[in-house]
Amino acid sequence: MMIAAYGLSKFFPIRGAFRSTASLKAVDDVGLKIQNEQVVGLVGESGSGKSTVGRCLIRLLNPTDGEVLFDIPDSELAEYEKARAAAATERLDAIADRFSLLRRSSSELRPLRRLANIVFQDPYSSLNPRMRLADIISEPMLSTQFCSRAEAGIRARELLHEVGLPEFFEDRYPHELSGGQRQRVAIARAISTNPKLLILDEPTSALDVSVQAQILNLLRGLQQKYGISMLLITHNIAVVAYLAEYVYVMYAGKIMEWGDKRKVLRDPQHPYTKALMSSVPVIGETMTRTVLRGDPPNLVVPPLACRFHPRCPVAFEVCGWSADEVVEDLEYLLAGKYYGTFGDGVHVATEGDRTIVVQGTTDAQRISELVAREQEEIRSLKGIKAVDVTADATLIHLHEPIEPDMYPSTDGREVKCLLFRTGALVPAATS
Amino acid sequence: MATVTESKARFDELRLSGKVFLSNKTAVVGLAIFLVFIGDAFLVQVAPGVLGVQYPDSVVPPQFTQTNPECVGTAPEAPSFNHLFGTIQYGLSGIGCLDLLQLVMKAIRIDVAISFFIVLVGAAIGTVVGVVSGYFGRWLDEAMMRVTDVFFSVPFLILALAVGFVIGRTLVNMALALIIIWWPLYARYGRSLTLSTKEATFIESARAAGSGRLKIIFRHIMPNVLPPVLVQISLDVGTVILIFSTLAFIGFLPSNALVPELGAIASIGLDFVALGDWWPVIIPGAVITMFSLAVNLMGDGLRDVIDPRRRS
Amino acid sequence: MKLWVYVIRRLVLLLPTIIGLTFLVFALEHLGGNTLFLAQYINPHLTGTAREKLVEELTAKFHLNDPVYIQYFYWLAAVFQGDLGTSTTLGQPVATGFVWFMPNTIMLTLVASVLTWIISIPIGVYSAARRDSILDQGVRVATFTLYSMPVFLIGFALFIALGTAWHALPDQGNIDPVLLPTIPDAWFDHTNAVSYPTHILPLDAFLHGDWTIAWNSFLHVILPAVALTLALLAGIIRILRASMLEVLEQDYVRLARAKGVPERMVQNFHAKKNALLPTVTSYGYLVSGLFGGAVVIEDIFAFKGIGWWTTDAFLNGDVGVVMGSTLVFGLILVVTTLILDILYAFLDPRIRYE
Amino acid sequence: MSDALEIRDLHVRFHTRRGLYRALNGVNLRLARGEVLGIAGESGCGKTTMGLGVMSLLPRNASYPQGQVVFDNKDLVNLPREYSERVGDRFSPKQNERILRRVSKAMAPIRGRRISMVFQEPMTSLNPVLPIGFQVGESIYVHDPAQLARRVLARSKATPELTRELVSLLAATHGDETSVRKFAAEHDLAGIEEQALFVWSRGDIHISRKEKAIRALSGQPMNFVERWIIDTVVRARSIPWYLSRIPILSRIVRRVLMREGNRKARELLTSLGIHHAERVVRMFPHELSGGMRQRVVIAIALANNPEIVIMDEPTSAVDVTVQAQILELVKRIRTSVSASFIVISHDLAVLAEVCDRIAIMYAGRIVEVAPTDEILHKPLHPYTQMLISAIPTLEGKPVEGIQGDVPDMRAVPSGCAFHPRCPFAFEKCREVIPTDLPHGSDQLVACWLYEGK
Repeated sequence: MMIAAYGLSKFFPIRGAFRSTASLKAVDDVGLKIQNEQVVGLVGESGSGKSTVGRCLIRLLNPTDGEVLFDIPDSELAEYEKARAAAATERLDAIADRFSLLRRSSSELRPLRRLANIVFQDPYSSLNPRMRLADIISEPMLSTQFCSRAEAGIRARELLHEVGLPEFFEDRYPHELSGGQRQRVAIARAISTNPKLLILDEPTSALDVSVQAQILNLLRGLQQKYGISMLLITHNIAVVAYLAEYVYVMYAGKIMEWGDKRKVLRDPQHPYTKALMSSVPVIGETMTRTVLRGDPPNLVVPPLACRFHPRCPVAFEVCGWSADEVVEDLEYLLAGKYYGTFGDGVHVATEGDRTIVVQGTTDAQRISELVAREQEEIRSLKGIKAVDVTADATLIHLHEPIEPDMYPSTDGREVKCLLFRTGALVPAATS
Repeated sequence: MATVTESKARFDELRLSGKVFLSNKTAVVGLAIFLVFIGDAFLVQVAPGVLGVQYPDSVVPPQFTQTNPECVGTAPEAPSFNHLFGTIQYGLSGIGCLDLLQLVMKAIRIDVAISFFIVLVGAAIGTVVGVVSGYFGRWLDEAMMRVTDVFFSVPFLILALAVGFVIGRTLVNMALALIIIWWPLYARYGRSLTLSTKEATFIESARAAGSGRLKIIFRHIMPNVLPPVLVQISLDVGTVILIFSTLAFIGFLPSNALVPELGAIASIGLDFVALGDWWPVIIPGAVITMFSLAVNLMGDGLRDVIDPRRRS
Repeated sequence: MKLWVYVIRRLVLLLPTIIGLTFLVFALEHLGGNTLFLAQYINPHLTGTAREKLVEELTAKFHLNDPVYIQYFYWLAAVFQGDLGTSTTLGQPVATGFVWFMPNTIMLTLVASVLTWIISIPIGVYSAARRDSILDQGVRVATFTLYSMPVFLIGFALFIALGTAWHALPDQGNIDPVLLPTIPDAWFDHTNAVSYPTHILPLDAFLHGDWTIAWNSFLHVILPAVALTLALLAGIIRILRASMLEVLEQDYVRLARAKGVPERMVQNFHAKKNALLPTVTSYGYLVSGLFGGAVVIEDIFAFKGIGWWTTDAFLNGDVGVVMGSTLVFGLILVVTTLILDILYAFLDPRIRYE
Repeated sequence: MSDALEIRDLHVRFHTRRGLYRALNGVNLRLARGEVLGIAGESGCGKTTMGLGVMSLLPRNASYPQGQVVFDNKDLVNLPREYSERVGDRFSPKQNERILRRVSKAMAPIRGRRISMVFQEPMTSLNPVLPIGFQVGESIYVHDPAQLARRVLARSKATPELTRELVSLLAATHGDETSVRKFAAEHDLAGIEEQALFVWSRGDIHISRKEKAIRALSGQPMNFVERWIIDTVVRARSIPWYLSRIPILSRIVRRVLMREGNRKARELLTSLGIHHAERVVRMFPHELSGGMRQRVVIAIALANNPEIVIMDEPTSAVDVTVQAQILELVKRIRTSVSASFIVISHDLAVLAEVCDRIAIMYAGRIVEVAPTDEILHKPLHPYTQMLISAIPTLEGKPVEGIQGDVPDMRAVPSGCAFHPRCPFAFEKCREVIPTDLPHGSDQLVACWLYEGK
């Protein structure tokens, strides 16, 4: 196994008045594996934490929590996973001490930097404007003592040739190059120390389609020639479809689904993956799409349980509806569509986490009817478990949310959605 | 073939920089005036005789009791063909009359040299502190920010007075006092430049490549921080000379120190204002203005050169 | 981020600054041993054993034999009680001097600030909106020159032109000396030339209904105020013009034009407020220059504010006054910057920092 | 029926320190009424310049040496073109700025009212210090202040009896527009009809709530000053000079009218599917997500029922799921609004979804125009063919890049600008600029390969 991450989390502190009181949960409990010589895609929208995962994997950022094992034999990894399942701390530590990237000091890390490198999205800011291309490409070789200065110079020229640039470019400065050419230089730098793993962070999103195709083909060629493992981080699903074998789908800091590319893209299981796939405009196809309402959530206070539930078109009872979410929709309905039934003077408020009080009406019957009628459209109403009456108000009780896990599907992929929980409230895969 | 296009590209960049600077007419004028000042300072240092300057380090000849035969009467003379800038009397008793042009020529050397000295030393200290604290961040950065906050919390002229009051009123101490108030400016500026450079992913690339902190600071951050700092230096020389001469004018330099400094000369001229003589104050002031203006205009042109928006 | 969080954070940051400030002043005062500090309490003509005895007494009184950090706390305690030492030139406690002279300085700087803003906003905005027009070029030349002039030259040019040469305006002091004897003792301390109750002569005369004095002393304010305004003006116009030019190239201004908003409204509504915000922040730095300028201007026009008092003290070796005004000017600047920052946060709907 | 807009041989150049940047080199394009025309091309091919050029919003270093933009039988760029023709090579941005100021004045009644534009970056195209309601309402305030005044006046004149009558009329006719208009005209309540119809057309509230809202449109109290201002503006059909130029008075006038502008903004935003519009209009741009901001910008563009809407990369800066929302919105408004659209994008797939016709741009020229289906399935120009084959698909089919880079527009290749990258280029391509060759009934292609076919 090239790299395997378990329970990777990265929280960024938010500055408050005195010290950080809250944190942005950019990556939360992410697991990810890349086999030797394999290309794995990590897809997600902006702000989903996919770039943070890439940076944490090679310790450009120190994760808040989790474990990253690098270049570990499969047998040892199996051992590790067994120990992990059994929570055998000692055995865990024994293996992790040898393969964990997070347990390395920065001096121990330096030789390992030869084996993994990264290519960034913006080719304009990823090359130092005040360095010659030859120096830019040589930097990793010299910093990791991969070879001598003289050899690095020769190899830099070879690498320029390898990525399809003329050798005399070695004396140029980045601003003399076009975006595509810069990205080629960034790739040359990344592969200069013959790494086994390459993190590609949106390698083509700043480029035009015609140039993007050139870069994709270059990457594919290099991968086939040298057998580099790659993690391809991108928001463009078509790019993943072109290069990767496996794909992870990320949303709001969590992995939602992962599996074989063909299966995930052709037949997505998770509601988010489905919506994502249907959002991608495809040439020459007019389709009916699931348009997600709203925007990705605020990760300082993420939604309860499943982070996708507020936008999920099939979210159900236990997906994580909070009292606030239900109140907002209920209020809107009572004051708008059901104004005729309830009139003025109805006031909805939360009472604790799981209870809602509707002041001004004791007509539980009508409210239950309303909930039953609207809950297919307005999913938050699904969270309502029971409607009670007191002397002067109506009490609404909500279901307890259940945190989804990664549930293995029959065809080898895993989906983080309660629909696939065996023995769930609802039969698996309703749609 | 390759090398030809290569050097041509390099040359084009330089030529473009020149073109951007030259297209700013006022900057060119500034440069010309600046060169006149530098030339004067240089000549006074190397060969004062060429300009007819004697005793470049003192306002008056050493034996200043000796009456100057050129002087007629005790009143300062207004600018005339003989004395382009007019004359002033040193001491109201009419002990000696001094040609203001000569005095100004002497003073320019001191003013230009000291303001460059102040800004360069201040910038060197400040930039290093700023880059280091900006790069390492955390408590070091907090501490640096709080320290500079304190220096910023006193109006600089008053801080300079207080420092001078304590360490003594000499020319060198005046420069020291100004360095003390000047470095925090560069610490802030260097810090903010470092922070924005740190944002660029090439720093992250360097870390991914295994480069150490020192290498990142010297190979990646410094080369990107220095050009704007240099422009700032060129602009600040114009500001420092203003504060410097103002301090001297207030009386930072005791009048018996006899330092030929433009502000100090203007304050000698102060004695004649009651008589209705304007030139002893206005001319040294105007010379300071000329220099400051020249430097500001030039700095403006330099800023255009490094501004990518102006280049396109 | 909410506004109050920002304000609290800003206030918290104020503390180390103020502590640092007191520390700086204390260090300056005690840096060169005790002589400097003691000078304010000892008659320079006193010699021999009498002097030694006095030194000993004072050393004990101010705990000068204790370790420096202990001395600092004694000093700080004294400062908190308003004891800033004694002024040898004034023959009064330093704190009293500040009470007397501060109002004049505050008036001068306030008047100059208000004048500056009133004049610079329309000029800066119009000059940027009509980039490269004759007017803009004139403004640029004028501000560039003014910006490059030392404060004393600005002051003196006015002094000579309007005061000495044309006698258009009075140029020395706070009031015509001829009028001094006519001021009743009831609200004027003739020994120290201090008026009551506000210590601002035109205002006090106005309060007491003495129109001659009020008018005359008002005339004395004009030249220093104008000189200070000129010294400050160029900086603000330059910043405002530059940020206005930048704002005028923003996408949202282009969208306003695409909406068909007339150019006049684009400038006054869409661009001006956005351009003023960064100008307000930069004004924090300019305030430092404003106080420095006030020192010089007061000196030139012999206008009795703390600036004039400080330079006088500086030249006459009056340590208590120099150190005291460093501390006091420092505190004023800190508070002014705080107010400006909060004002900025209040004006900008995107309250964000760091 | 004549075209909504015609661009004839439009050239635009930018005078930069690095030389003359030839952004547009003879663009010919017709926009039919009611159609949605897509413009596709790589970055730097002049798409955005064309959009801004039509609006005369180009910066001051842009010159128009040739060409016309004909809208409503008028040439929109004749002033700057005449200037460019007059000075030739001695073009000066400073002089041009004066011309631009005159153009702006001349364009003011057209911009935002008859032709409006949506910009690429929703994050920067809204003013950070003005509330959303102001920014949306303003587009009506500057073009049709009388409309706002009429709305206020109508509410103040309407009696409870009249609004009750209006409710029953709406109920009886199921919200028929003409009868409501007739009713408003009969009772001298011009301005109330659109408010009533808006409430009536809302799908998300109960009928009794609608009735209540319409009944609330009556008897709005006004103080003396407000009444005077509103009356004056309604009578003059615009803001008379003495109300807009006198310093303090103009402020009061703006406040009075913009209060109504805010109300109108609420209606506009609600009709674009924004919930809680009454909350949104009070917010500032930084409080909204990218997708929401783009809706606000679209609302601004549609506020005055323009004849042409130019959308410059409306979805490039937002995520796929939000892009899907915006695309659905655009599809919806193109059926409900009578405007013609020009949609500029680098993403052919986006254009394919919303456009009737697509024009492909390369190096400042249109190289191919055809109905969407033709472009996608029968592309003629080699560039179009290669562009389509470069797009990766979900099936992961092999992609082909185009060799080389976009040409430097300071030194455009001779002849067909695409010839250095074109595998089919022959002698003529290097020397002669291809003309637009018609192909079939509705396809135009600028390529010598199709000469004589």
